[in-house]
Amino acid sequence: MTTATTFVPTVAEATAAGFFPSRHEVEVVDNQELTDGVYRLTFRDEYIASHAKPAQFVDVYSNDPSKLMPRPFGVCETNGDEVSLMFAVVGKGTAEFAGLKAGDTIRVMGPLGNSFKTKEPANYVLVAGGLGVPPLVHAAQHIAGVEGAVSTAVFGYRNVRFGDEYAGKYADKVYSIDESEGNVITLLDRIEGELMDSGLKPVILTCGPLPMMKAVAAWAVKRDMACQLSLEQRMGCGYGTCVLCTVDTLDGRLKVCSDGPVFTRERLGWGE
Amino acid sequence: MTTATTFVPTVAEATAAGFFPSRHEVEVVDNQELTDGVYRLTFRDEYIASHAKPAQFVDVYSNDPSKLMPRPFGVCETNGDEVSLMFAVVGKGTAEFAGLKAGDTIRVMGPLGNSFKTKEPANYVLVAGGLGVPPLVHAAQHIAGVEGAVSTAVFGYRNVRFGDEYAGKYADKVYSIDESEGNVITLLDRIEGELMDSGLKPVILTCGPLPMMKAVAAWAVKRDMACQLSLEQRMGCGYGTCVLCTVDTLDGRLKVCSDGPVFTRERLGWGE
Amino acid sequence: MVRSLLANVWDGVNEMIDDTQHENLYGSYEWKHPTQVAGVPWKNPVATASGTFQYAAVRWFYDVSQLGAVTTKGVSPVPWEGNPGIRTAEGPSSNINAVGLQNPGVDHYLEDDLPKLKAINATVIANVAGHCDDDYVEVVSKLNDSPADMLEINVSCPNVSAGGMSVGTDPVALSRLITRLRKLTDKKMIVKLTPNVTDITVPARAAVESGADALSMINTLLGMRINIRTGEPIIDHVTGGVSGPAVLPMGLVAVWKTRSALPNTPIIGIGGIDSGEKALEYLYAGANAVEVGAAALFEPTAPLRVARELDELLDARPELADKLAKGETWR
Amino acid sequence: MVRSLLANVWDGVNEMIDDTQHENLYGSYEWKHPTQVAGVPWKNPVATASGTFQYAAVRWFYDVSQLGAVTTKGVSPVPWEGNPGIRTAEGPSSNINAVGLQNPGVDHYLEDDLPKLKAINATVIANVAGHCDDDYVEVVSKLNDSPADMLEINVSCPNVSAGGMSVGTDPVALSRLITRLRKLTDKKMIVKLTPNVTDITVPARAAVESGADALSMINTLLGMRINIRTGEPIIDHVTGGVSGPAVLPMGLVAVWKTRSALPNTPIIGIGGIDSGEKALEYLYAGANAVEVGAAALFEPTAPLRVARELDELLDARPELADKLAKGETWR
Ligand SMILES: Cc1cc2nc3c(=O)[nH]c(=O)nc-3n(C[C@H](O)[C@H](O)[C@H](O)COP(=O)(O)OP(=O)(O)OC[C@H]3O[C@@H](n4cnc5c(N)ncnc54)[C@H](O)[C@@H]3O)c2cc1C
Ligand SMILES: Cc1cc2nc3c(=O)[nH]c(=O)nc-3n(C[C@H](O)[C@H](O)[C@H](O)COP(=O)(O)OP(=O)(O)OC[C@H]3O[C@@H](n4cnc5c(N)ncnc54)[C@H](O)[C@@H]3O)c2cc1C
Ligand SMILES: Cc1cc2nc3c(=O)[nH]c(=O)nc-3n(C[C@H](O)[C@H](O)[C@H](O)COP(=O)(O)O)c2cc1C
Ligand SMILES: Cc1cc2nc3c(=O)[nH]c(=O)nc-3n(C[C@H](O)[C@H](O)[C@H](O)COP(=O)(O)O)c2cc1C
Ligand code: FES
Ligand code: FES
Repeated sequence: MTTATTFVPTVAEATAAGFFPSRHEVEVVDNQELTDGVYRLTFRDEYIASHAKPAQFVDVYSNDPSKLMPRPFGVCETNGDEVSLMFAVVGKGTAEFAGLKAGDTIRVMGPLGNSFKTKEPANYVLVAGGLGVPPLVHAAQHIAGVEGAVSTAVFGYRNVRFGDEYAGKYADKVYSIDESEGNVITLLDRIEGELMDSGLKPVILTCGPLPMMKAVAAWAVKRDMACQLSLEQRMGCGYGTCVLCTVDTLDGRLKVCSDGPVFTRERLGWGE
Repeated sequence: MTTATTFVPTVAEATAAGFFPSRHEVEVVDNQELTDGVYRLTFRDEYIASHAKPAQFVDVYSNDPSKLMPRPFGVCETNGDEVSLMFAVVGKGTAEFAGLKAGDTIRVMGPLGNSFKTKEPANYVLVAGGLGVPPLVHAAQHIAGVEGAVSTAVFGYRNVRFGDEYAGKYADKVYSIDESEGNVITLLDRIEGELMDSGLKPVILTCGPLPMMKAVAAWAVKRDMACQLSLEQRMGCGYGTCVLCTVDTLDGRLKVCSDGPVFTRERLGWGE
Repeated sequence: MVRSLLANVWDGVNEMIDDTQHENLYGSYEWKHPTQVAGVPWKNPVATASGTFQYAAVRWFYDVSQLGAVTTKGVSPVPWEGNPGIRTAEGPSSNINAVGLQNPGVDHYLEDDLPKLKAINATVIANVAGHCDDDYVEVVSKLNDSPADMLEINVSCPNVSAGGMSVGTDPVALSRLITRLRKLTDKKMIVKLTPNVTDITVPARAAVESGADALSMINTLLGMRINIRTGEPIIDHVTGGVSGPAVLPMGLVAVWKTRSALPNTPIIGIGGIDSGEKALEYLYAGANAVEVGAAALFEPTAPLRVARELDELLDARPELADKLAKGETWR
Repeated sequence: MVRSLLANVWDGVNEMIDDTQHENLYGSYEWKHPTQVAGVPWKNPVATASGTFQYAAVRWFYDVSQLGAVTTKGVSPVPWEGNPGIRTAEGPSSNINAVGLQNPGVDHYLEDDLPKLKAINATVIANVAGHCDDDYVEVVSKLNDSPADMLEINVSCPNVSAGGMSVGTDPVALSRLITRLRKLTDKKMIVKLTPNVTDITVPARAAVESGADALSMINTLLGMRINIRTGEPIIDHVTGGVSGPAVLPMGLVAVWKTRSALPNTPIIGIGGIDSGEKALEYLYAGANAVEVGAAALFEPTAPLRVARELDELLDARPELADKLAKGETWR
């Protein structure tokens, strides 16, 4: 439980003692544009690389002191002491991160939140839309190491299929579709028979735009499949202290950052 | 009246038409620490380099968008298309500028303000204390090109004499003193005979801490010498639009940034 | 005494720049999206904010006549010297100012600033300051016969008629003042409100019911900084007015609440605008137009840049642009 | 319903970190400069601000017992669900929040949060929320028998007893409330004031004259942002409270003015503190202590870092440090 990165002085001792590292600076190893406005950012952080579980996220902080709020991104892949994210430029923070180059530094905190449950042997069906892809690539990477489990990626894109290559490194099967052909439900319907015949219980893990996730939950409910959903919400802190990131569940208004981001369809009451 | 630097898009045309360049980005050519906490920063800006007159200043803007106010610094030296400043680290902005390296960019605007009047043949006595030195180095540089004029630098320092080398390139004589020996008045008293005998009318140009400048004005008044003083005041805009930088003069409350920074001792009513 | 305030701005610059080139600055620009404030047409929805624009200083940077309007520094019946000593400090994403309304007086304004601005065809909003009701009365009477396009009454100055508080914090005093001023002028009268009140819709309503044609908001928020070396306030006047990006959320809420309370009153949104996008937020909050203040301190050309950026952003928002052109608002 | 608010914070983390190591976090630190607020000793002048600190979330980062005090999230008589939808937006150097006081209620607080904090020897300030006077009465009565060290009454919630405005904006309603609460408890009672008023010294005086032992200020400023893609407010509740560095000048002026009006009242300064230097500005403005709010959102360890930085800065300021230790203030 040591880390290769430098932390703000006050947490140095805590980190040495094995406690959770607060916001700290890391080095950018690589940043590449995968397709128009979508980037894959890699930084060095042994702690996050060795602890992150699928659907856990990292808060990334702007280097501009007038933009204080954390920007959360799902961990996409880890490799030794390196952590990769994938993000789309949608505002000021992501526009800044798009300009990061190898050797630059950026402040991060993580891994944060709960994770997809992937301990049991199953056929994990990784259903993602757009920038929901990164946590499901990480799920594929993780599941590749789970005894008796396989994974089937089902990705929907606007147009360019920027995530298939990465999922393909780990998933047993990768299906994808773009808007001109349909959406993830089109794909799920197409491969339903195959999923049922695989001999392993299918468990859906999903992340993407809200309407897509609601449709996926409904699809799962109809087939009585397990379904874990990774949600998004605007955050204040990312670590559970401010109650700014809530989502309505059957258990009340819960925090996406620490009660989530993963919730079961039952807990959300979706698709019934 | 062209410039080698890039301007914000809206002023590009104005600049091309020969108008005054608004805030714009320039490249840092060099930044060296002269002594503990005192730096000499050089950037490339053909417009400023070719127009700046002694005591005119440059507004330097932080690269941190939460620190918006301009930091004014007197031009210290120009060389081709390069402009050098000298500054002391006294707060957040100067701490940031101390970290600038060759190749970095910084936003500036200038040259701003009026200047020392140095057209007439005279022996210009350049009296500076501490960070009042930079504009007087520039005055020496300028006077070196004025027909029939000579200059005598009289610099007072806390300890390290960081400006003598630069003044020595241009001034006909350089005298300096540090706190352990006395102050600029000690020096002025010492060289008074020499100044009177030089055959040229002595004209004092001065910049430094307020008490020093008041003492210099009093010294000049007693000897009926001309005395031009370059003042400091906290600024809002640096170009005359906000009336935040006033000083009390016999003509009323005037703007240091555009009515000054240079005022005659008569106008200030100092030393009478 | 304050005569030279507007004279000798950069005597150095005067030598360098050939004044005849002025009309070339930026050549001409066809504004695509005009607006109207209380029936007065503006070339575009962006004006300068009072106190952050002086023609003599700004003319070197851009053609000020291209702005939607130019709001000039508050003028009083006689010259005011303002506050002594240090007048400004910096806050996070903000400026704090304590000018104390230094200005050369309304007569100087009528002889110098105003004719120069009208000569270049600028749309001019004359901002009016006063320390008592009679001050405002005197200035408004004089401005009524002038070529100023609109008047903006700054009711945020400390005012004896309101017991030393600003008239803008006391709806009764405000009603009395605006009722009196209304009788003195046919010019469109904007009342500029302070955010330093419990509920800005109260003075807003008082102003409109007493005859204001439009409202502008916000003026600065009260603030201060302390020098930790001395333990004393940085500004000699101790407190000052906070402006700049930091006040954006407070300015937006003032416009939003006032728009909800007064659906038909023209509103000029002010506070923290330094980009076309932020100007657009004000228009979506229900403003007819905006003013750019502190941004011009840090970047002289900011008002014109904001106007150009907004003109582009409105291209993609024909419904909003349409409403503005007709003098209507988004909400 | 809101039970799990404090449970399961990072179930992932729980697996990773051995809880027994907790007491090692930062080892021990000898605070050199304590303070007192209304006679209650604090290890140092830095506390957390209510709503930005939850033990279950923060304990992973540092030993919270080392803080001057820990102010907990506002508690109400019963669990509150808070506002639905998007609750936050960003401003320049600020956060805007519209939690709507979601909290699991005073009973949960007494059973869970408070005993855990007292078990590690933290100095605890229990922040109290209410939508009507009876809400406050119920919570304060229950807290009176608890081990909480001080109470902080948040009078900035929208309140039916004050006609839907916050009690903090109406000195009459405020007096009535504080007078009633004073009879219910011997604990030191801090009244936390809102800056969204014309003159903060009016409610300040009302609170003190009705029995408040101390004041804390400022709560958040009203603000909002708009999404320029949709033209609609980002926060579903439309408006929220602005906090973070941007509000520093407004917080300082509130403390300064209140200190001038009430020379002997203990004051806790809040607003925009993210460094020891900024905390020091509040102490020079006349505060006895400070609270750190939004900074902890962006950097979890900010409160302890600020406390350590301040401890160093006070070394060079023995006169100020002396006064604080004795419960006196700079002004
Ligand atoms: C748990 C989680 C995981 C995420 N993973 C990814 C990912 O892997 N790849 C990816 O591209 N995006 C991801 N997002 C969305 C990503 O956080 C936003 O796109 C990003 O914060 C936008 O920042 P900005 O500065 O460009 O936008 P701005 O609009 O300038 O940001 C202003 C503020 O709003 C917040 N914000 C804006 N949009 C969103 C949003 N959709 N969700 C949450 N906060 C938002 C920002 O964080 C910031 O605090 C994730 C969001 C969450 C909650
Ligand atoms: C006309 C003029 C010429 C100057 N020339 C030089 C020079 O050649 N070399 C040099 O070292 N210094 C010079 N100064 C002083 C220099 O501007 C300040 O030291 C500098 O602005 C401090 O910035 P900061 O961010 O480090 O301080 P901070 O305290 O962090 O700055 C906060 C704000 O206060 C302003 N401020 C703080 N101190 C001063 C000051 N003494 N004068 C004016 N504004 C101040 C800053 O500009 C900024 O707006 C000059 C000042 C003026 C007015
Ligand atoms: C230096 C300065 C001087 C000002 N003077 C005036 C004034 O004379 N009259 C007035 O109504 N407002 C004055 N203001 C307020 C601005 O017009 C504007 O309302 C405020 O600064 C908020 O806008 P901003 O954030 O864009 O600066 C002044 C502001 C500044 C920064
Ligand atoms: C997310 C959030 C929640 C808050 N909740 C409360 C609360 O429950 N009770 C309260 O009195 N103040 C609450 N506040 C206000 C803070 O305690 C503090 O007064 C304010 O944020 C200003 O300080 P800052 O600039 O350091 O954040 C909250 C602030 C934030 C950011
Ligand atoms: S973002 Fe702060 S609790 Fe979730
Ligand atoms: S700094 Fe604005 S007028 Fe001098």
